[in-house]
Amino acid sequence: MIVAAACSGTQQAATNEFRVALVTPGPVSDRSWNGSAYEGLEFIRDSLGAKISHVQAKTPADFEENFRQYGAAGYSIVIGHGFEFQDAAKRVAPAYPRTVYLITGGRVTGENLASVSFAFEEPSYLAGMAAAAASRTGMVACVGGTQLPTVKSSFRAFAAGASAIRPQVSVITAYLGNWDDASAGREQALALARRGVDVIFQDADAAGLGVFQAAREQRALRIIGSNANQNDVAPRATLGSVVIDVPRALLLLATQVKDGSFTPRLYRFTTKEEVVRWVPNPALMNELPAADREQIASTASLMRQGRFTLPPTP
Amino acid sequence: MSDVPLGVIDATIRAATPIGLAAIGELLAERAGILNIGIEGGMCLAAFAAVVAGAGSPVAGLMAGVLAGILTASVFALFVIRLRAQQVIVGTAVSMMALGLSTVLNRVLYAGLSAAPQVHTLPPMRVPVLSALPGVGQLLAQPLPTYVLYAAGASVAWFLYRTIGGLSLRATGEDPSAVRAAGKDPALFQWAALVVSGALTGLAGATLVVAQAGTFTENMSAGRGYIAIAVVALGRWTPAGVLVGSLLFGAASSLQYIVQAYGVAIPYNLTLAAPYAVTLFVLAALRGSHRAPARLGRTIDLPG
Amino acid sequence: MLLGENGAGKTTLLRIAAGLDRADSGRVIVGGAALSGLRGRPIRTQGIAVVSQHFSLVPTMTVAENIALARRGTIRRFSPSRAAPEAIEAAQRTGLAIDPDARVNGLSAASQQRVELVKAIATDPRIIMLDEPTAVLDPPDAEKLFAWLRRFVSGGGTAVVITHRLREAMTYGDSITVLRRGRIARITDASVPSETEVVTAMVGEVPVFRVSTPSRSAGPAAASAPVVLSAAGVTVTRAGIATLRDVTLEVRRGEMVGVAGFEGAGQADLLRLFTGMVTPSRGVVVAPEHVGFIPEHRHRDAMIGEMSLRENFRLRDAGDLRGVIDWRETDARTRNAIVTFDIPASDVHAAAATLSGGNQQRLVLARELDGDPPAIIAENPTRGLDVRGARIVHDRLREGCTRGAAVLWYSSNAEELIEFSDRVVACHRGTLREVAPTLPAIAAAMVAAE
Amino acid sequence: MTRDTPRQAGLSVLMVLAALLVAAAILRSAGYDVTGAGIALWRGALGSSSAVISATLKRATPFLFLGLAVAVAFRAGVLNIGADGQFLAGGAAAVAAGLAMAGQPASVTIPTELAAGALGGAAWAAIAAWLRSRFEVAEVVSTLLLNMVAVNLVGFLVRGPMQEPTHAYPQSGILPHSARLPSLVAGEQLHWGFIAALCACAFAAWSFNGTAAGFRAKAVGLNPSAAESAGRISVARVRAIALITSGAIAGVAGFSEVTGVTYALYEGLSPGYGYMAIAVALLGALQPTGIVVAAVFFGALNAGADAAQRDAGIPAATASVIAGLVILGVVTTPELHRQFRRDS
Repeated sequence: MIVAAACSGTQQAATNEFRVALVTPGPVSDRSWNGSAYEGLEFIRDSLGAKISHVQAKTPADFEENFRQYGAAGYSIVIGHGFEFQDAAKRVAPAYPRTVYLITGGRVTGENLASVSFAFEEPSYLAGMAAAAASRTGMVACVGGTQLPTVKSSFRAFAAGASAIRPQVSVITAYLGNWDDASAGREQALALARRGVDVIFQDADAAGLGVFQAAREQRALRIIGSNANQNDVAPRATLGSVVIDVPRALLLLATQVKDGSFTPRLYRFTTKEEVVRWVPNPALMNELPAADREQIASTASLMRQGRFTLPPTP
Repeated sequence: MSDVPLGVIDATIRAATPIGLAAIGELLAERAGILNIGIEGGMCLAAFAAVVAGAGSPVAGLMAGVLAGILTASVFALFVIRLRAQQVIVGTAVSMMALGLSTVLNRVLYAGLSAAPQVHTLPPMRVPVLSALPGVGQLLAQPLPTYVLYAAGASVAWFLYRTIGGLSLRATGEDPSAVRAAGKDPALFQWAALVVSGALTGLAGATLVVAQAGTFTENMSAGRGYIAIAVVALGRWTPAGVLVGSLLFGAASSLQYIVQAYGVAIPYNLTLAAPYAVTLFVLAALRGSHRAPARLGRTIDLPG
Repeated sequence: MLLGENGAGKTTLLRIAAGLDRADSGRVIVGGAALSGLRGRPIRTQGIAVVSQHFSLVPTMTVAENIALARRGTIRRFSPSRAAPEAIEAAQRTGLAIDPDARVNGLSAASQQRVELVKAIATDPRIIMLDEPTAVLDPPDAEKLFAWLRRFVSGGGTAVVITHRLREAMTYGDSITVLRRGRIARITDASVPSETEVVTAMVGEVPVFRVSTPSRSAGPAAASAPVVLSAAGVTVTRAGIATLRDVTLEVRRGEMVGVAGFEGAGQADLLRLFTGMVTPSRGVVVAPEHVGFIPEHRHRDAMIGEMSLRENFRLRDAGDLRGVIDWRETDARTRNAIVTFDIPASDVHAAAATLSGGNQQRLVLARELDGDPPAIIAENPTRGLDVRGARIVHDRLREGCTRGAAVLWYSSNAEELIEFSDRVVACHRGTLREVAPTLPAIAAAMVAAE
Repeated sequence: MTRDTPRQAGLSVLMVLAALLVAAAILRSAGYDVTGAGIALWRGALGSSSAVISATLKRATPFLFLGLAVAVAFRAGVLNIGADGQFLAGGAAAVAAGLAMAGQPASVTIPTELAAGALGGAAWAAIAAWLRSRFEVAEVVSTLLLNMVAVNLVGFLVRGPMQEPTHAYPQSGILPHSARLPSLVAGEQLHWGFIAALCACAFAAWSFNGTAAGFRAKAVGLNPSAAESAGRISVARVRAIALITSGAIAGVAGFSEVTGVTYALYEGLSPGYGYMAIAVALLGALQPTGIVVAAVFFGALNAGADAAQRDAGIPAATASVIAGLVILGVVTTPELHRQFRRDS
């Protein structure tokens, strides 16, 4: 039985059906990082007629198992949605050559392994500019769930953007320690507000909803959303959103896989591809000084042309 | 800057409210000899109920949370009292069920929505006259559950120490056979304690939604149910102690927010661990748990 | 008044009568109505107050709280400041002194007994049932109690009192019922019989123990044997109360010394002195390192019901065990014990709880006698055993003695003590004195001493 | 034990089935495809040798160790709720040791990692034991709080002292091959940790009854006063030893997970294994054989739940609802059996 098992481990079910699977590290109900990936999956189903499947993998131990199961079942694409999946993907991909493994937020590549990275820094930079321009106190802040590489680099870009508009602005960074505790998100936002912060850039998924709640209570507080377009979450307080159009990116790659034009490499989506973008809330943009608005607009157009380079981070 | 201390106190009060509510409930159960380690799940299910009903009005959300809490506690009570199963395992099981159920139902009910369900939060209630005081006055404008917490603390204290029923309930946790010898049914006190405890746990969960976050997120209780158990020990099994304990824990966690807000250069994971470490430290400094009810966690022996 | 030796069934009868336990058959009639389905239900509604021998006080609560616990109501007001005067008021009706603010776990047995009595009285019962109320009370308190009971009875109440003390029964009782081995041995009007008559009814006249012929050790020879157990001028104090006062005792090799005494007279601590479980506050105790000990409370102190026979066998000195347990050896010894002690067990893996009480006791005995310890201490070892079971206990203790062990044992059955002991000492309120091994002498030492 | 055991086991199976039916009813009313989910559950857990080996048994491994760890403490009457924290401490220590031993042969590295894991877990539990003996802090509270501290401490380690060499990701460096537990079956994920866990259970089965320490712990757990009086056992000492041993086993679970499955220290290494382990231990009646059954059951349930999510879109949280229901069903069996027997 053990010998048979050894064979079946790498045996892929042969099927011509186009099937796409998604593995997320968190709940797809967060309407943020994980939710947008699920939306992308549905997008692929509707646009390409793919059969889809999703699983939420709780621990690093589950990652590899789910990758293998999908590989063995003959899925065409398996998306691991987060940097944390890259080690597992690197181990599993060679065993299932007919499946393409895609890691979002990672940087690993292989025969049938590609990574997708989002230039989250670009819109974050613009968000930082807008934040500094909107701030009356000269203090802005970032609130993250946990300190992940993408979160960290986007916060860095945010700070760079803020000081590009107001060199003396101070940028505070805080982490909640999880992505679920909305009440903690609110508390952290209130503590920042009391400190004098009046614009907060949140990247804490579900817990970030608490940051919006704080803005509903503190009229002076402005929020910048992330991942999805969160401008409607608190329309009167949301300055804009740093959007990653994950569905668009995923669809783009899935289409390439389907028609055979896909090459496994590191894909980087920037403002130029309109996969990441800064979506301001027009209703609040008028609050910004006109000169600043112009500076933001010109930086944004540089980014769209691909002619903008972020200042190097220390 | 001068209102920073007030801000800390205000944040402390807010952080203490859900923990305190759950802890006062757990206190009541523990004094009756019942250790419910699964209030975390009850809290989360109640939070979910609150967001569902909270679409109507925040108060409806509170009521729904209370009901969900009572329901969860009743299931627990049925198994530990009527069916005499071990409290620790039933607590674990009920908590797992309630947590899972809140997640499954959330997916079922709100999967189609593009945004998270939002509810209106309770407005702060100003204490007449006093809230007009400069400085401290601003502390006297809290949402309803905060006042309920202190009222519940006072009522539980009154009940435990000033009524015959409370006396019997305390005796149930110490020596149920003495209660039976006095012609009373110890199981009845345990049931009552658990139902009230469930109501308070439910209120704690609902508070997270309708008084704080304004929305529901999966696992949003984020360990508060477990903290409540520690707070009961921290408060040495007295209502006043539990209130002080939950404020202490609230202070430790609000300081954690402040530390980050002031950009103090400590890795955030360490500041996040601080409230728990502080609690352990205080427990050690208070020397111990010898004041725990003597029969805590044990099934009542069958009579005769 | 209900009299009888230990295990005669007094407590059981009382608990059934009060509705605390359920009878296997028969009915309990209170005030003309059958008491049924009351197990675990409020007996207080029937106006019955019970004071058990085993206190039903909450140890961690104050006296006033314990007394208030018996009151009915849920949100009825309880005020610690008012409960104290109320408790004192209730106490004053009887003349018994209590400290309402003291915590029960810090009180002496006598104080706890007073609290228990006041608690019962405070509920204004119609019927009051007391189990050994005076076992630990001072004589003046006992008198106060009975004076109150007389007033209670003349006011239309009914009182049932279980006691060991003949004097009490005869002085204060309207009628005396003597129980022996679960049967009523005698019902009589209190004023009629003589003390000896009642004592005989209690302990029995039939020489049931004479089935085996004990081989007594040669008295004079034993006197020159080395002393194995000795206590010199020993005083033991617990929670400020002396349970033993200036006690001196020597037990020699091959000697079997019996201890007589009512419950709470101090013999429990006397026996434990030699096992190292009780340390004297004054005086010197000498005992061998290895002492076989058969405690009275089997389930609490001697064995673990959920464990198998062999595990219980192995439990002795498990604290000193190292490494791997040689179960084969233990099994062999356990099997040997099963045979020698006639324990009806299918195998060594059977749970000890599946054995009857008597057989459990044999198991404990077998374990403690295993390895021929130089000293054997037994506390009421035949309690609750039938004739055959008791015989095995006697034979084994005697055998140990013949082999050269020093045996110190306590029994609540005076006749048994006389039958099998070389010497008898009587314990009374913490003091010890040697008595002649005759029934009247022992009865006198236990009764007349009061 | 007694001749009632088979009947009780039968009743337990009935209760499990009843629990599954209730779960199915809940899912059906929520609008899910219950039949599809059932089939997926079966296939994912037991449907193929690969499912059994790579999913069910692999997932059972931490439950085996942790269930055993909890049982060791519970048997002595110590409520160790902190297996989760001890697991993390052991995992962190094992990774640290493995990385420090880079270049050494596996025969040296793996035993060192094992020892480090056991020590890490034991040390974390020893804090609770010390708080008990020195400050009378109840284990149920201290171990619970120590879990929270451990989770955050791991978060700190993977961003600070133990972060991987590029300092980009919140995880430790990856263990070299010589520091990994080899897989048991080529191409499958099951690793030698599973065999180690079975051995640990077998050893426990023997030592619970065969050694003086196991015997003392049992006596203390069942009846401390008789243990003290008849056995002359120091109850406090036995309990402290049990707690620290329990921590060491939980630490070994951490070792097995990082060296056999994840090959690095991550945040979120445990999704609350320590709490589920309480259920495993108690469902297994604190007996090694029972723990093996319960651990494999939990492994199968989790593996099956993932499959049900993949194939039928059932939320993974359903597994915890089912697990809760099953536990309630099984723990009720003795009492139902008792009442049943009394009535008949």
